[in-house]
Amino acid sequence: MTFNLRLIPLLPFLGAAILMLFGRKWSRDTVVAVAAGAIAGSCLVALDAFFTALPLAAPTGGLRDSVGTWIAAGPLKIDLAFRLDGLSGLLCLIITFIGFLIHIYSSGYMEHDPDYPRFFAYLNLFCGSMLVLVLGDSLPVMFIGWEGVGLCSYLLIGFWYKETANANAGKKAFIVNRIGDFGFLIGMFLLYQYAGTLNFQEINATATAGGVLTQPLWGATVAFWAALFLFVGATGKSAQIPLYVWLPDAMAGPTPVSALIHAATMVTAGVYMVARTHAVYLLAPGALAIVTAVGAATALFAAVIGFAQNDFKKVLAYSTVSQLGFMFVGVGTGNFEGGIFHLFTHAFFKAGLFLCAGSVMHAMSGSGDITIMGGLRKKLPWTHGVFVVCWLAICGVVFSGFLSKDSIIAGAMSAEGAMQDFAWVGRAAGIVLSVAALGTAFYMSRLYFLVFSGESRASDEIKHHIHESPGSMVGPLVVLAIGAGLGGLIGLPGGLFEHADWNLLDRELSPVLGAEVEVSHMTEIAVMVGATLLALLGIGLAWLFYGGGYREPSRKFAAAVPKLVKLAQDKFRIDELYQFLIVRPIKRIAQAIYFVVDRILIDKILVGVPVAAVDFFGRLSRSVQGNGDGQRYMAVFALGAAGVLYFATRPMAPDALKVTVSGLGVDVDARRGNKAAPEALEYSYDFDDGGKPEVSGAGPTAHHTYAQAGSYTIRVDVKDTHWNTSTSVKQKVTVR
Amino acid sequence: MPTIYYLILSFALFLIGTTGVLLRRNALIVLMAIELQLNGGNLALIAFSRQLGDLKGHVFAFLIIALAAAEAAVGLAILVGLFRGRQTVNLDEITLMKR
Amino acid sequence: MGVLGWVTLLPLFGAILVMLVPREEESIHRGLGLLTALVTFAVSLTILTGFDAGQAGFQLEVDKSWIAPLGIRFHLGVDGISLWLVMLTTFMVPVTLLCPQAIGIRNIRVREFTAAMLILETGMIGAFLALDLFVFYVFWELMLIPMYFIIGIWGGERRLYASIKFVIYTLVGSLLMLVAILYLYAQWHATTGGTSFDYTQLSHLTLPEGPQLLCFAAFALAFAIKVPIFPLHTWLPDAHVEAPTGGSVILAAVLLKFGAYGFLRFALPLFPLAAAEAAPLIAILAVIGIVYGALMAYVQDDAKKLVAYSSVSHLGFVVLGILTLNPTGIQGAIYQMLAHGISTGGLFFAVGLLYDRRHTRRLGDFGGLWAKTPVFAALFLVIILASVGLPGLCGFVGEFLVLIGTFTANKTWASSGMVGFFPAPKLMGAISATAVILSAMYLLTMYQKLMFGPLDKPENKAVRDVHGRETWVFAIVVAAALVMGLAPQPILARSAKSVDAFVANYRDRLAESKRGPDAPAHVYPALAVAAPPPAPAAPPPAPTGIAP
Amino acid sequence: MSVLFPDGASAGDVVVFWILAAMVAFFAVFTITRKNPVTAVMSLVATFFGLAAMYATLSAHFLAVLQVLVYAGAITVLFIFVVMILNREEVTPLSFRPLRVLGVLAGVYLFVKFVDVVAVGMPTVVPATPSDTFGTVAAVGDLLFRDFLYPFEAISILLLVAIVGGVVISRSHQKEVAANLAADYRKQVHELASHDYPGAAEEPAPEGHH
Repeated sequence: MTFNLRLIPLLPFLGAAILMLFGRKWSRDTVVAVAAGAIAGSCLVALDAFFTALPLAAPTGGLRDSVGTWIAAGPLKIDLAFRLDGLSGLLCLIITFIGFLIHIYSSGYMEHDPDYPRFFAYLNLFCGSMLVLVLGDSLPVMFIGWEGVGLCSYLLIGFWYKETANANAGKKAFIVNRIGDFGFLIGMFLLYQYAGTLNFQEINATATAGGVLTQPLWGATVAFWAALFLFVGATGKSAQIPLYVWLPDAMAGPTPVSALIHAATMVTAGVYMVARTHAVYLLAPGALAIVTAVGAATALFAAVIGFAQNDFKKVLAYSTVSQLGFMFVGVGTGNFEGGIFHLFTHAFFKAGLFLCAGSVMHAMSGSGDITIMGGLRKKLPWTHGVFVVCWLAICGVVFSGFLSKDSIIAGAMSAEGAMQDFAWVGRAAGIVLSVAALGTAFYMSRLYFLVFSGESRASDEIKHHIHESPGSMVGPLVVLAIGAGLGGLIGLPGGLFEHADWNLLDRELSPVLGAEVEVSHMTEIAVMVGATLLALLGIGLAWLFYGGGYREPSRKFAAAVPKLVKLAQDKFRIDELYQFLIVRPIKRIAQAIYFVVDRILIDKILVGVPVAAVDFFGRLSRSVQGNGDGQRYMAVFALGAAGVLYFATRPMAPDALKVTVSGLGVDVDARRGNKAAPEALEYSYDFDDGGKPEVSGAGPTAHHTYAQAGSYTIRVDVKDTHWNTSTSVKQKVTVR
Repeated sequence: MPTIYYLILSFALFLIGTTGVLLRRNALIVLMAIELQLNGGNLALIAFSRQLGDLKGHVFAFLIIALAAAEAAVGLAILVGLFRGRQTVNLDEITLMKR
Repeated sequence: MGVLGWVTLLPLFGAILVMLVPREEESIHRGLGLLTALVTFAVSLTILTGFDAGQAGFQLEVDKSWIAPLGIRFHLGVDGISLWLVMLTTFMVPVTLLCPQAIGIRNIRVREFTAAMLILETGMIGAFLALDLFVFYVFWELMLIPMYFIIGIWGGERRLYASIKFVIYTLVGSLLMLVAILYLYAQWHATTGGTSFDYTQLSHLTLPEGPQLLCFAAFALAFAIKVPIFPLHTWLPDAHVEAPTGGSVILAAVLLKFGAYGFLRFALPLFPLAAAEAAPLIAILAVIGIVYGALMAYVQDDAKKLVAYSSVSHLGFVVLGILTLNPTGIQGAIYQMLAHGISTGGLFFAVGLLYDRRHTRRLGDFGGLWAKTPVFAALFLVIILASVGLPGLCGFVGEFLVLIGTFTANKTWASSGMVGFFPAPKLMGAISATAVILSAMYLLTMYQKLMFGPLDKPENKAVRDVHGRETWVFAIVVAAALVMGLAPQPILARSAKSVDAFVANYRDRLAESKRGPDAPAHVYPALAVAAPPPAPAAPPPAPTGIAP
Repeated sequence: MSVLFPDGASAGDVVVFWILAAMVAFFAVFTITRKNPVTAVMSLVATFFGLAAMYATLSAHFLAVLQVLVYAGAITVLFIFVVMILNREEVTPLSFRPLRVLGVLAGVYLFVKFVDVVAVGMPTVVPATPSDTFGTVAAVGDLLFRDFLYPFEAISILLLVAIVGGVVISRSHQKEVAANLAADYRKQVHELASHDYPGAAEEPAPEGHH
């Protein structure tokens, strides 16, 4: 079953390209028209694909659209292919729909910004990349989107690049994400090395018990390590411990960006990826346990930090981190549907909350400091209304948040199926999450009360400017509020009412992710009641502390444990810790190496020593040939020639004579080595070295008999008649 | 006359030339000495080609004469240039080749 | 004279023409040089069209006797490995000559500069195409001289130091290589009685283990210096920093590739056994180089030096990919060479532009330029990201393939009984993959210091955006980066066959020389003994000796 | 019969040879020992004439003529001119520095050795008188333009280069130096004028890409 899926990401890309090339010359309306038009177009295509084409193709693994071979080398072959099934389709809808809303919202929010076209170009680019990410049919294609969204978030965080702080935040986001990508890549390579493919379907097909992925590696299974490394990538993208630090800083970007990228879509990519490769994870309960643990820890930790933040967007940022923790517990406990469900609902209410934040800051002339807000209920009726809905949703009182969060906790409570002997981690996580949910309710309510209830604490001229936002901003807010309110209905736990078919989400996802986790009605209901009570408790506490502004208890509390509050406000100084432990050491070490190894060791020693040697010999030889006086060169040359001739023409005399003594007689052999001497040589033998040779003009050997015993010196002259040169050898002998 | 006589003479010429090149201070004379050396070579070539009855020797001698002419031209030009620059052609004072 | 001959010699003719134009006519020099380079590029396109991707061996061969008594032949040929490197050369040179900053701020002797560039191009193309070791050596040295002048005449303050360092480093390596070449020549004579420097013949000569190790060392040293591999890299930053923009671009884009190309074409096929023994060491050095170069780049304050060190890091990937000795890795290495040529060339263009505007390269002297130069900033960012290795841009494909190749290095070799000849593939791959993080760290830091932040320095307020030819230069580079990132397949497809043949041949040769490590030098496969001295009529057998 | 009068040689040849040999050797020594360059040149000419005659006896007619034309003619005239330009009487013509004297001695040694060897090795018979055409212009020219065309061309190019080189080296340089300075100055002015940002004038190295 094919469908022209490539259109879905292509349209936003085109929009981005057009805006980058011509945007600067166009009017703002044209720019918005192009940008929003592009995303709307891909939204329509996605709807068409999801509702008309997919139902026919769902059983066969969904729609596939291959543009062609992207990379093929050796056995490796990667198609640039897209796949749309229930899972990716759902994500597509979220991205395109919310993306569209946020384009509209931005047209109002960014009204006064000179870089209008650039902003929308980035937004389109982001939507395109995100769509590639979810539609990618194989890990590398997903990686294109994965990196693309990272890039866009980098660009959009640093959108107001004149502030060094923003630029730094952008850089931080990108680099932290790259750390995650490192894990992603390693996981990808491991999968390829063993499974021999990078295509999701083939991987999930390979990932069977007893398959290649279950063979042992480093004390665990391949699947475990692959899953773990992939999860590192997820922690980077989805801001989990330990790589969450970039997300709060990312709030430096324009608020619509925070809503779209850093709340609704990009940060959920990690969750999506885990769900995509669920089969691998299901092979490795250990990995699942780690995912769950990290998720739970993040959820609680971020919530605690959220208590003490005084910046509207920072609070929301930490709440995002915390909610992402929820989702990871969902996927970590094998309850992939729960995770995706929460992703879905969270996208709506968190986007809504952020846009409210934008609207509020818009009204507060750009300030996001909640300590000077308050009493905005009447001033911003629409915003307030939307906020209330979203707030209740995230607290888990209204449908969407309520249902999704419960399904996660319930799933965690009954995770034996997926996590086998690690099920206890799931249960523990469930309990932690309940506490985190309480925390969520508390800090979100704190936010609500401090911002909207009571009287305004703002200075007069700010107060004077406060006004409801334009329609282009309120419209999207309302739509999102509706989504946040009723979005949960798609995931009704129909099982409770013996109507499994009510659960639309399950119908879409089960073909992809396998059947929903079995949760007994008992747990289900218990969790629902418990969670709701906890949420209400949290809201109550918050009212006690902050209802209508800072109340006694909050001040008392702050006074009681100032250290703790300060610590929480400083985000437990994790950033400083990283700086101290990682960033600075790397720089220091690199600098040290640079100077020691490069400059001194290599350039001075390894190079210097040979240079010195050459220099030395150079001087030596120069001293021989003199000082640039040509005649002297000539003389040396003549000497050299003479020397050569001399040594070349000396006859070859033996180093030592071979003398054999027999009685008084001696035999002398003056041959050199054992080879016969050339004819041209004349030998003359002077056996007593008396000046006159006894034998002369003879060959290389001679015999002589001494008159009486004694010791003599034999002297042999070798003469070369041709060159008329000679050498002589002496040797002592004693005869008796 | 047997070739050997010519050969010895040619070598003698070469030796005289060499001595001149080595011992004279005046660059001009040194150039002349070099011409002597070349002539020594020529003589040998021609003597040999006579002995072997082969004209190639003549051809080479011819080439050497041309070369000598070229060498003289350039050498003298350099000399003039040097003289213009340093007002001397005394080789003891001309050590440009030093490093 | 086949098309290869023309591509090789055209720039030389162009250089002669340029030299004939009187010194004052600088515009004519530029125009003539650019025209020549463009014509060369156009002609080289016909190589591309005439090239048959389905064939592993050398194609479009030119084979003329040059110095008959020594059996030296002017033998050129192109296969999937050299094809794209030649294209890269003919592509980058015109772009460089198009760039107004190519000659650097000491804007003197335009005529000589243009001529030097063109001669350099001849040298590079010839060295990529040469199939006669002697001819290869000639071209190899022919590259050295113009580059020496380019650095030494048009360079920065310490140009003399840099140029001398460059020449000495390169010469040390290449002279040893010459010795090894002559040894091969002698061995060939001793074994077959023929006299030949012809690669297609000598590549069938199997030496005993000892000589192999020595010759491999000689070749490898020359190439390792050129790449450069870790401890031999320090000439690179100096040369790059001092060279004029054009010099840096060509140096990074093409010259460095000869190291890797030499390994692929000569060092490995000629001495399989020695290569296999040295492979682990070189691979480890390459990995060190990857991390080392990245760390060094991270602490540089001079933009050009930073880019230079990033080259060390990137080329580490190339060497690593080659030594995985499996098609994926080698394809990746080749692709990484091309990508690095484009992206790093672009980086040098950008740095050169900034230097030309501000006469400083200290990152601290810049800041907030985006406001002044939006177009440049955007193009520059794309180049940076290409260098960082963002998928969709050229940098990613190469690194990705190399890493895949590294992870599967031993898997491919298990079949030929060489399990574990590649040390700890997973670990090596993981370490090299950290470059993903580090490259982002240093390049983005640089970009931020240059482009972002407040525009506080008064000199920067006057900086002018790209205009005229500059815009074209950057647009071309960016376009190339995008195309190579999105559609690598056409390139990979054309080199695939040759690479497969390379691996197959290497495997056989290795097995064969393992059989008799101390057997006397002999020719493999045996039939090649009867191979006639190459004549245009009867071309010699394919270099790989194996029909894939 | 004796070393002076090798057998088989006609008396005339012997006499002519010894006379010419003595003359050549004498004037050669004279050349390198004279203080006055003019004398030196003159004795050089004498040497050349002697050699020319000797060539003739070796039936190298063409070369004999050439010797007179080129050496005794052209080259000597060159020397004369130069001598006129820089007419320097030296106080001590010879400089007996140890190394150089050693060099001379080495030369002598080589000479002696050489005599030794050829005395042993070379045939002492008189070579047969060659054909009449031997060494004629026609014969040499034929060889030169058939077998030795390329060397001939090469040497002619060499001569050309030598001439040009001679001119270039010896002509005075003041003019072009001045020209270069002027050109550089113009360039600088042009570049400074063509800057596209203020404050560039102070820059040490001017840019120029327009």
